[in-house]
Amino acid sequence: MLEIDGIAAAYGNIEALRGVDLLVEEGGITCLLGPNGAGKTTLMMTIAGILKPRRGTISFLDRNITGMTPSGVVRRGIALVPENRLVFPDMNVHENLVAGAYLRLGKRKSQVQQDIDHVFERFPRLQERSKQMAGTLSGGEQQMLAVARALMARPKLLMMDEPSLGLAPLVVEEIFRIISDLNADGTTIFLVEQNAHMALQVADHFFLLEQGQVTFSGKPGQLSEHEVIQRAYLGKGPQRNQPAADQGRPDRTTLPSG
Amino acid sequence: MVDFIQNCLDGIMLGSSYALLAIGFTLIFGVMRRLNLSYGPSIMVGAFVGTLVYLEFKANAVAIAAATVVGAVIVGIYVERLCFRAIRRGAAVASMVSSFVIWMQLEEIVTVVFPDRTYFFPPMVTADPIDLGPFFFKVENIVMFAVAAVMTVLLHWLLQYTRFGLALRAVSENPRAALFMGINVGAVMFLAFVIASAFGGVAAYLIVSADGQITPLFGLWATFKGLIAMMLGGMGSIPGAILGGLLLGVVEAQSIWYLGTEYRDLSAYFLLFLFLVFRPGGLMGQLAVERELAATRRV
Amino acid sequence: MDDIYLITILSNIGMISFIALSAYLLLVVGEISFGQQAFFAVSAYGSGIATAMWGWPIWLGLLWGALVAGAAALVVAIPTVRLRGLYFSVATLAFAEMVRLIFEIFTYQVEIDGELVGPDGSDGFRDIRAIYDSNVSAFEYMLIIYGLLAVVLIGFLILERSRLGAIFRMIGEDPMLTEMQGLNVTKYKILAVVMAGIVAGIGGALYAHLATYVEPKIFNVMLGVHALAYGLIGGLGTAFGPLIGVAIDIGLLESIRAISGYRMIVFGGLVAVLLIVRPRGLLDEAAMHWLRGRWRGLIRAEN
Amino acid sequence: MLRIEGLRRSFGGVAALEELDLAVADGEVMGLIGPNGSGKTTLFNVITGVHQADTGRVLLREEEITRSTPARIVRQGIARTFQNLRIFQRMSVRENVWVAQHSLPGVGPMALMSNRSAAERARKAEVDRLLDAVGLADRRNVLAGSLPLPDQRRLELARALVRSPALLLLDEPAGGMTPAETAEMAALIRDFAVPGRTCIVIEHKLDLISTLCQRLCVLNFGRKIADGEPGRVLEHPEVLEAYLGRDAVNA
Repeated sequence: MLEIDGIAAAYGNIEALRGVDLLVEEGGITCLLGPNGAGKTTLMMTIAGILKPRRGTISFLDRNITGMTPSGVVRRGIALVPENRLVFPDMNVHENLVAGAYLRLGKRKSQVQQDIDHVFERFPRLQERSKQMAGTLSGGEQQMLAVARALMARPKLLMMDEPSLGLAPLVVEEIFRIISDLNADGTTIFLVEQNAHMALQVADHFFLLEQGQVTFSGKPGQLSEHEVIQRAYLGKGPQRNQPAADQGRPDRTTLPSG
Repeated sequence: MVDFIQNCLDGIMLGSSYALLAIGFTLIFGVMRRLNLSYGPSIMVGAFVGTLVYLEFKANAVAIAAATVVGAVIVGIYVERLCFRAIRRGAAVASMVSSFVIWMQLEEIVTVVFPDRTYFFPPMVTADPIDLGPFFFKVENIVMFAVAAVMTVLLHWLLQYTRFGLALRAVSENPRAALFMGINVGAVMFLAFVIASAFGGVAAYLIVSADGQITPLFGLWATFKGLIAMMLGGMGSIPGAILGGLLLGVVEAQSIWYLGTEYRDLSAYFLLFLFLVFRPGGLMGQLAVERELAATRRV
Repeated sequence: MDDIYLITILSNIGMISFIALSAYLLLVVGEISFGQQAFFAVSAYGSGIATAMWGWPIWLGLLWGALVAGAAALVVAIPTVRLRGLYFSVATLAFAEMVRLIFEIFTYQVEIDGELVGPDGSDGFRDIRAIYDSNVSAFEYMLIIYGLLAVVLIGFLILERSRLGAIFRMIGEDPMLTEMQGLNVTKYKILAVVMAGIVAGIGGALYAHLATYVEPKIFNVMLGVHALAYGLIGGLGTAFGPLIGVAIDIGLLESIRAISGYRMIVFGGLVAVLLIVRPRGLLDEAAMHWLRGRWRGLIRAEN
Repeated sequence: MLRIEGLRRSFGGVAALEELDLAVADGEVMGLIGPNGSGKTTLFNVITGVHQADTGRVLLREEEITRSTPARIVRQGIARTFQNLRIFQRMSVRENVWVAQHSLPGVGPMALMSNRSAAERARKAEVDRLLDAVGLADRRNVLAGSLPLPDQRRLELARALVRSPALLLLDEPAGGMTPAETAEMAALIRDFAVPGRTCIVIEHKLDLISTLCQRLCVLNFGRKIADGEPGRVLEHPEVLEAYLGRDAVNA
């Protein structure tokens, strides 16, 4: 569905992505794990059209979307739940949801109202707070609102950047339940997560991103959870017995492929 | 006491035009987080376009008003392209300085085209003041107040109940998140500029026609009045702009009466200075300022 | 005749350079001031009062003017330094307009030789004749202006190589990081504002005595904006930047007759375009770094 | 050296640090780990005065610094580096280290204006010695903003060391580095930065932690969940849970 081929991106002279190859299959949950500063959010921004890549191509449903404007990307059917949620704090919940359907507001207003009803069915807590300012919601509620708002774009692919960041464990479980439900109802999901345990439970496929490169691609279970955590968060290189010079660029082809 | 109340009423009438100017300022600041100091001069150019239409065609009030608004919008677009769009994101101060030098440019252009500097501007209405008990009202002030009220209601409708208004609010609350919604942030900023300029054009027409004359100095006057009113109310807040405009009007009216005309501007600047030092967020914008301060302190 | 014209232009360039340097110093600490003309004005009035009304000698009048300007700057600095960015700029603007409007109503006159001398509200302040009374020619006065400018400029160049100059640049780039180097940013910013006030004050005192007549409306925001624009044209990497800006504006634009009536149109456009392509001016920090590298290379090659 | 008592700090109702107690002994090198958002950098910010603590105390050598300004805290002997690199981009590499000396005791008003005295020459020599030690001597005249990321981290380290701080706070000194670069950085910190001073290192990379630290402390949701000898801490069930994200109640 989403094919990323050799994407490189940089902030000034600090290179954040050094040739990322990645594939998101339709209908599944694909997960991207990696340590801080590995380039996960940069990749999301590049897909969403906020950041222009220096090299490489991104294609979605077999059409090239590299360098497209953010609104073009949304129009093609990719919605993003951004890191730190970024709800509109001085708008109420209902208005936030309407904003999520912005591109459809011109023509299909009744459809938007229907969608809001659907979203409220899925998130009854949001319906209760429909007139409340988004800035006054709790962290978990804001996260739900961010997800609901992204759904209002009727995305074919939903990208989520660290939806569990800063949330209490019980809330995290609820968020992941929602992710599974959404996927069961047919939304393809591309998830960036720090919570490896939860992510590996729901994912069909996952990638490890280290220093701007994909260093592992496979299904949960192909790598022990322990090793995933060691590599993704505690930065243990994959081939510790190799000479130091090789460790910077692990050979992707020797890793199990998806 | 009657004097005091009469001054307040006069101040509110006067302040309604300041409020219109401040709304234009605050719309631009709200979506861009930048100050457009060229705002006054652009609407001044608009008013001179209106003068030109009057001089050349002896046009009626509606045509002059329309020409003023169109002129203000066209110059506003020029300023947006040169001082805002072209300057990279994050360089708010560069935009401010740029808009300041363009101000001088616009003033000189007007002086070259209209060498006599002061021109007659046809009044909108000619009628005697209306008495109401111990108080009296000038008709043009009542018109000004009424138009300002209608424009404010119109703006409220636009912001709260239209698709564009939603986009505009989204951009001013969080431009990054607005992008993720598929909102074309650049286009929204451009349109906000156009609307602000149109507001300014209306304000310019009302003020200049009430004065009966126009000079290039009107640009400086409008920028300062709009800027002070906006900062008193709180940058980026529309209710703040209205409140700030009215407050400024009342303070000016009172100081003219009790201190003398030469103290009018001085007391306005003094009030602004006090607000900046003790309450930089103004009447309504304190929260936004605190949020921004917190952001700059983040390491 | 031409000589007088040239001397007048050169004297103007010299005087305006002080206020340009003053605005530049604040640009270096990262603040935009639209109000340096206020200190120019305070000193013009202050020194004029000292020489014309109190009968002080001219050098003492100049010193007094600069000190008064510095004191005024201190008064503004204390409440406003904690404001940043747009807020600081608007505060300086408000202060400068307040100063101008106060001079519009400020009257303080004494009778000297049967004539009333001293500031008279919006009619201004006439007969500041100290340099004519002491028979200083226009040419000699120009030399005084440039002598003082040279002293100030040398001061700036020393400052630039010193730790204090580095502190100002640090604040301009990242105040929090500067604080994290153990430096009290507020204290140094107040120092910068006061120094800038004094520099503008020297210019103002020189101006009052050359013109012999000052009126409040000269000190409007246009003067302040010009001062600011000079640094932004010439560059923020060196104190020569604002001087280059002054030379471009007055020296070049004023002397080209074809554009004499349209000077502000050209100047405004020039600055606006420069802000897009070189936001920190022609000689910005990177350019100066490159030049210094070149210079070091040359010296090494010589040896 | 450093003692923290009941420290609490929240941002807009979300607690970043909650009732944190921590003591670091003289000469100790402590690693600090924890998931994203667990409060590590907030702790550094509160220690250095960038953020004020809501409640609780921070003591340096038994002297309270809780309400002090960042500048005063730095002068009392704490230096730090930043997770999101902070350098003066418009200054040269050498100047970036030199600027940290401005507030050293002995740099009086005269030294602020003139750089010709013997003491000043000695201070400049110290800057060059440090640049040499971190391997930036040959690029000392380059604009700091043009350095690649690993070199910018080295530059921050040199800048922190030039004040000879008693307490050194390193925030992800190997963030974004390749394993080879990380190993180099770890060796540099171990051999050059750490000896003779107390140090707290925020780092996710276990290689670096195990090279440097005798002690490891783990934060989660602003609380300390484990503290002790690194090998043992990493086996601690609650630590694994913090990273695994298992709900502690159900475990």
